[in-house]
Amino acid sequence: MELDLIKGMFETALTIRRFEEAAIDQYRQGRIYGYLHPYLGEEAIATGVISALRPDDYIVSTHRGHGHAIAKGHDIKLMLAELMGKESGYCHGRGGSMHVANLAQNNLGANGIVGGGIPLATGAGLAVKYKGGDQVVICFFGDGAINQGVFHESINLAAIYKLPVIFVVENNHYAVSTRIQDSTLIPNLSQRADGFGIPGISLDGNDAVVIHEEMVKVVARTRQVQGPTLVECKTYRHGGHHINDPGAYMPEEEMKYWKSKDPVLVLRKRLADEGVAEHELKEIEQRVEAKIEEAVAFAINSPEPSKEAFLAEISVL
Amino acid sequence: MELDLIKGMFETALTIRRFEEAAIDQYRQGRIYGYLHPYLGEEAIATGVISALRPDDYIVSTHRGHGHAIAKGHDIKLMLAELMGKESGYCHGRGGSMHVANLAQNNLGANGIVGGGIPLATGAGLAVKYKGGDQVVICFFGDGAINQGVFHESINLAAIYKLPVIFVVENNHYAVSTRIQDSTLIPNLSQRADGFGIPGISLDGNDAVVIHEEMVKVVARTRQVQGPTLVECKTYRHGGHHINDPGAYMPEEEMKYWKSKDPVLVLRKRLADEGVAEHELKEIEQRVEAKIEEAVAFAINSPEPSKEAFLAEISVL
Amino acid sequence: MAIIKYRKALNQALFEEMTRDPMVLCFGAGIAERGGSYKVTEGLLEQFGSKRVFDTPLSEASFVGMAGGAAIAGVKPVVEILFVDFTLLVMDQLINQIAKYNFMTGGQGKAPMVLRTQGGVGNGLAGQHSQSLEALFYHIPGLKLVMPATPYDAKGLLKASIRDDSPVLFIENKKLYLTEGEVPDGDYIVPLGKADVKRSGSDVTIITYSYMVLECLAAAKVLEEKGISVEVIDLRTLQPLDEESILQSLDKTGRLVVVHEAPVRGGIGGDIISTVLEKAFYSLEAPVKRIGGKNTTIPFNINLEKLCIPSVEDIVDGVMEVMNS
Amino acid sequence: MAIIKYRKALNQALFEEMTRDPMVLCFGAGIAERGGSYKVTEGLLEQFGSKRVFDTPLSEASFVGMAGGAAIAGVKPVVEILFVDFTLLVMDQLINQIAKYNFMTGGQGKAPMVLRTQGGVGNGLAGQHSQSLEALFYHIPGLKLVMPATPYDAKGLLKASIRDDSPVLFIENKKLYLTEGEVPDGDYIVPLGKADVKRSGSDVTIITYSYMVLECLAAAKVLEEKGISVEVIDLRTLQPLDEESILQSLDKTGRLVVVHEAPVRGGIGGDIISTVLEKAFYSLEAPVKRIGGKNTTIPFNINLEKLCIPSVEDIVDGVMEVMNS
Ligand SMILES: Cc1ncc(C[n+]2csc(CCOP(=O)(O)OP(=O)(O)O)c2C)c(N)n1
Ligand SMILES: Cc1ncc(C[n+]2csc(CCOP(=O)(O)OP(=O)(O)O)c2C)c(N)n1
Ligand SMILES: [Mg+2]
Ligand SMILES: [Mg+2]
Repeated sequence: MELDLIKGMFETALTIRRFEEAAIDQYRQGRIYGYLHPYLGEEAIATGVISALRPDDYIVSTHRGHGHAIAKGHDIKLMLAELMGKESGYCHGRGGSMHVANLAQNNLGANGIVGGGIPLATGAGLAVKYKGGDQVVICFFGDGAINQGVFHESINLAAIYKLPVIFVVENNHYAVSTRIQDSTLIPNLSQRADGFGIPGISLDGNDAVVIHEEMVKVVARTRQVQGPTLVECKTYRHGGHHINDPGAYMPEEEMKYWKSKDPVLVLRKRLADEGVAEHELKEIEQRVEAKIEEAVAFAINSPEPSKEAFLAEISVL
Repeated sequence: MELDLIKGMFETALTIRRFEEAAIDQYRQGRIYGYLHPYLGEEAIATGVISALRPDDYIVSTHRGHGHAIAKGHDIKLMLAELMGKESGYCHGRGGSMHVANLAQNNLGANGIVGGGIPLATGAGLAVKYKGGDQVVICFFGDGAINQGVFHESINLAAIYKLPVIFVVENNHYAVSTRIQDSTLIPNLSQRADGFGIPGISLDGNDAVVIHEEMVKVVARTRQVQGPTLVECKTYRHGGHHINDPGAYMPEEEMKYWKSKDPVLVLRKRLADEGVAEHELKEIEQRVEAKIEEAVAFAINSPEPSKEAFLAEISVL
Repeated sequence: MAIIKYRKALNQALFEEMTRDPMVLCFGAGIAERGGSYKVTEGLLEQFGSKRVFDTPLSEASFVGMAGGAAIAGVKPVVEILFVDFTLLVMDQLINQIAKYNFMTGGQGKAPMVLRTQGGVGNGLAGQHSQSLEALFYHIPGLKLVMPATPYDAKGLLKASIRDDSPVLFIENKKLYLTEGEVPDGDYIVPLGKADVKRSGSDVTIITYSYMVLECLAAAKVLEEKGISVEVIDLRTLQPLDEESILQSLDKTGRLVVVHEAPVRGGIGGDIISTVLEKAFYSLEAPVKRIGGKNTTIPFNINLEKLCIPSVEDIVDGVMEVMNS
Repeated sequence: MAIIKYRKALNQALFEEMTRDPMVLCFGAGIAERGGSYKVTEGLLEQFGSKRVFDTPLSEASFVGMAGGAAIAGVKPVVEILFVDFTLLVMDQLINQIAKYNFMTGGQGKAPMVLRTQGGVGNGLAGQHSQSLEALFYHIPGLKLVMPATPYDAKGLLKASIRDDSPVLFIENKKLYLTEGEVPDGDYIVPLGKADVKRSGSDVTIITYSYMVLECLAAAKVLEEKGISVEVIDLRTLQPLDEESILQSLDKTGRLVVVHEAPVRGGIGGDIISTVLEKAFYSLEAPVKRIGGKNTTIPFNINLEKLCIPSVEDIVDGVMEVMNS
């Protein structure tokens, strides 16, 4: 793999990491409110998957969606503004953290309903196929969402209509506090693919490079034959379910194990091992830092949405 | 297997066959109305499955549910009365053909929503297990229903809680006019079991004896370990989806093939092969005929539900 | 103008819109090869092919959500759910996802799809195939809600729905498919959000929609013989509601009856009456009245079933009551 | 009597009922080990063990249906859906299966379960976690619908719901969990179907329920200073509706305002007003008024969000309007 690509992935993963940290900080300061589900610890998935896409490919995101949006190249200024409910945010403050969408870059949006986006992703696949395009649709969802009926229905629809949808389950081993082994008996979630006659693979979800390489193959096959694939990426949250959940139910040992596989550090180490100099890595880090600072300032200084405009808007509903 | 058991199964399957024929006849005469989905051609499944049960085991049925009810030993007089909307029917004419239920014999009922009964069956399994009983619950549903979200959700619930529920999919190769190969890519529906970490088997759904023998094993295991199993029985409708559907989309050759495996004839032939005399078979046939005639007369002569009682009943809702 | 059936009028609308706009797709359970249980989609597969007209497995929540996602990504699905009773399987997709999409993305995206379905009491179809659930959708911001009563309106409104930018829930009535009426052969539109005076009168206003329009017109004839002049307003579109037409009529008659097949309790009748009262309390000359379904699950038995929804007689009696008070 | 929080009152009800009846089970997503997002089920797992208190996967439709099936087969599940918004996933099971079960089996079976959930606007939870959907269930025969406003009522009504023979939808409000009130330590019941006069007055009747009871009481205080005597009736149970209490109050005051957080359009306000009008048209002295949510998806931004549901000021203004007309 080209070194530049890995550098790019490192920058993406790090941007996600720093973005979430900044968001948490702003939340604690009271500027962000509502639910905030950090992607900390899971950065490799969005990074690895989306780096294998073309810009015109679609993604459908989740409540834990900041990472997907950043990896898709969204402007973090507008994302942070959305998290603060500002008019300059992607959804003009109507959506917030759980609902970042950017249709201009084919991110159909995050979702407050666990599993709710899965049929929508399938529909995007249908539209692509009907229009004769060769884009793929990435449908992100969690190990909790995989037990929703719509997951099964939709993957079956995608299978029979041979839709170009790649179902990526981010298995962080928990749905809030419910452990994966308490919600299914199977060891690998990709096993569910068998029941629908489509391919399934399970990957190390903390290694962006591995994910990228596998996804390049899956994406290529999907563009050609257009049938769906189920891809499981195993990973872990570096904290509770949302910002106000201490995650007391997560065993220390488990956390330690997964933190030793920190996806940002994995990328950094790989770059160092491949001979990228420390000062170059530092440069990337500084660039990210600067972008984050700029975004925070932008979001803070952005105006609130107009109440009058809002009232005028809804009076016609 | 004991000959008496097979004789019993023959009588059951034949009763179902004649019941459906009588119901169709009464429908054509205008005494039965609404939707009527005959079980013709699928008699081996209800017969084979339910003959492996104890009377206190539960069943949950479908819109094509007459066969299940008869095999469970329901009174065909009260069934036919229900189909005619009579007060003497099991549901006092409130339910009709699609909703025959008989709680006294632990048939929780047929259902007008494809897949709708699957969560209810799971719940019955939960109740049995919680109360420390050793009954099993048979959840019948079709190859169409297997694509409903609740099938997947419920089989997973049954798996993780180790509930004594046996999911029996009656694969008659069609959901109305939709062919099974157009609604899923997998050759055997029992394959879906893999995705939930439970056993799945596929059986010849036209041979009641085969079904019975397999079910005896499945039921025994279920009483012990209480986890669910997915059992597919492959079969075929001997007509359209419901009484008013000519089934023009069903290829003649296909129908011919399946009619050559007519489940009632299969049983009859087996008895003959085992040396049961023709006159004894005839006796059974005559007994069935007489029961049907009695049931028809009973149902026809039963009174309509009282309008006044109905209005009084709902005024308190 | 030809006289055609309601179901044929719908079928024509689909043919014409699919011909007009290559982005219009039709899917649902049994709608392609079989042409739909009520034959509304008959012939579409043959004309437009299996890329545009196809059957779905029984996965209602997901194929409706798929329609929403496809709409967001630029095609125009017209999806069918055979009975409105089964829309209870798709509520999350329709309400949480599709209806809210435009608003929640801050106007970036839209999900302009049409969900066709069918409701009402039939002839012994029992509790899970006889409901009238429009009130559930009427309450949901972001959805349009259309319930035509005549072949003319059915065609014009379905065409308007397909061209609309919002998600539209289009509820037919099983008792209407075989009714007939005059329908222009070619293209025309009945705009969404406009009620129609199906009969004008001066003594009392009946607000109604869908199948009950026919029953109300029949009742109006009976009442005419009794010397009562009834104005029958067919809402046609429930959301957005044409308040103006309602208020105009009331201004004239001063008396108001709302009729629907759905249970009275929590049906849209209460909403219409309250809306009128809030805006025109002093033009009301007499008590208002809702005539609707009984507050019960629909029984299978046809004699009992008949008791559950308003009859012409019920409507006549109800109007007389309002006239006499 | 101790002063405890609403959520604690609910928790006490569950403890007491589970102690009383070994057939009561509790399940739902995150209710066992974590004690529920709003801590209503805290401590139950420790006290009653994992056979009676357990977590479910995110399969709402099926675990609610499982509760229904278990109820039919003789246990008494109290199941939780974290947000009423997610009940849109369980509509088929709740409405087509559970609510209709007793009727459709001709009275043979019953499905007495309680579905606890929680609704209303919070603090920036956006469109899919802020809805008030009671009107959808209010329209469904066979379901009871309970929405308590105070800790006292919450405990007494939850206990009554658990002992009831019908399926009960029990909707809490996220803004109430931390409110406090007097609650007896031991066993008591608040019967289903009985409204409560939360404040008596003589000039105007406000009918309300759930969180809006608090806002209406606050408004009543403001109005008192203006010399207007407000009677505040808390419905507590929406289905069955206590018409008698409403009519009694109206008899006294002659003026009616209905307040709820759900959007006005299609909310239950219209139904209540129409019911009153049909039964007591001539005791009405002035126009009626509904005060409710705006007809919009709830926006994330908290300033916009606040505009979407009635404030104390809105209620005061609305009542003044009715008084002045
Ligand atoms: C239908 C639905 N049920 C429950 C919730 C509450 N909830 C929000 S996130 C979440 C956990 C989801 O787990 P998973 O899919 O594994 O995603 P993760 O949070 O682990 O990324 C739950 C239960 C919801 N938002 N929607
Ligand atoms: C949720 C739902 N969708 C559609 C229907 C209409 N419908 C009734 S039976 C049926 C076919 C069901 O097929 P299958 O499950 O294979 O059962 P079979 O009729 O073959 O026994 C359909 C589509 C329904 N009743 N419920
Ligand atoms: Mg997870
Ligand atoms: Mg079938």
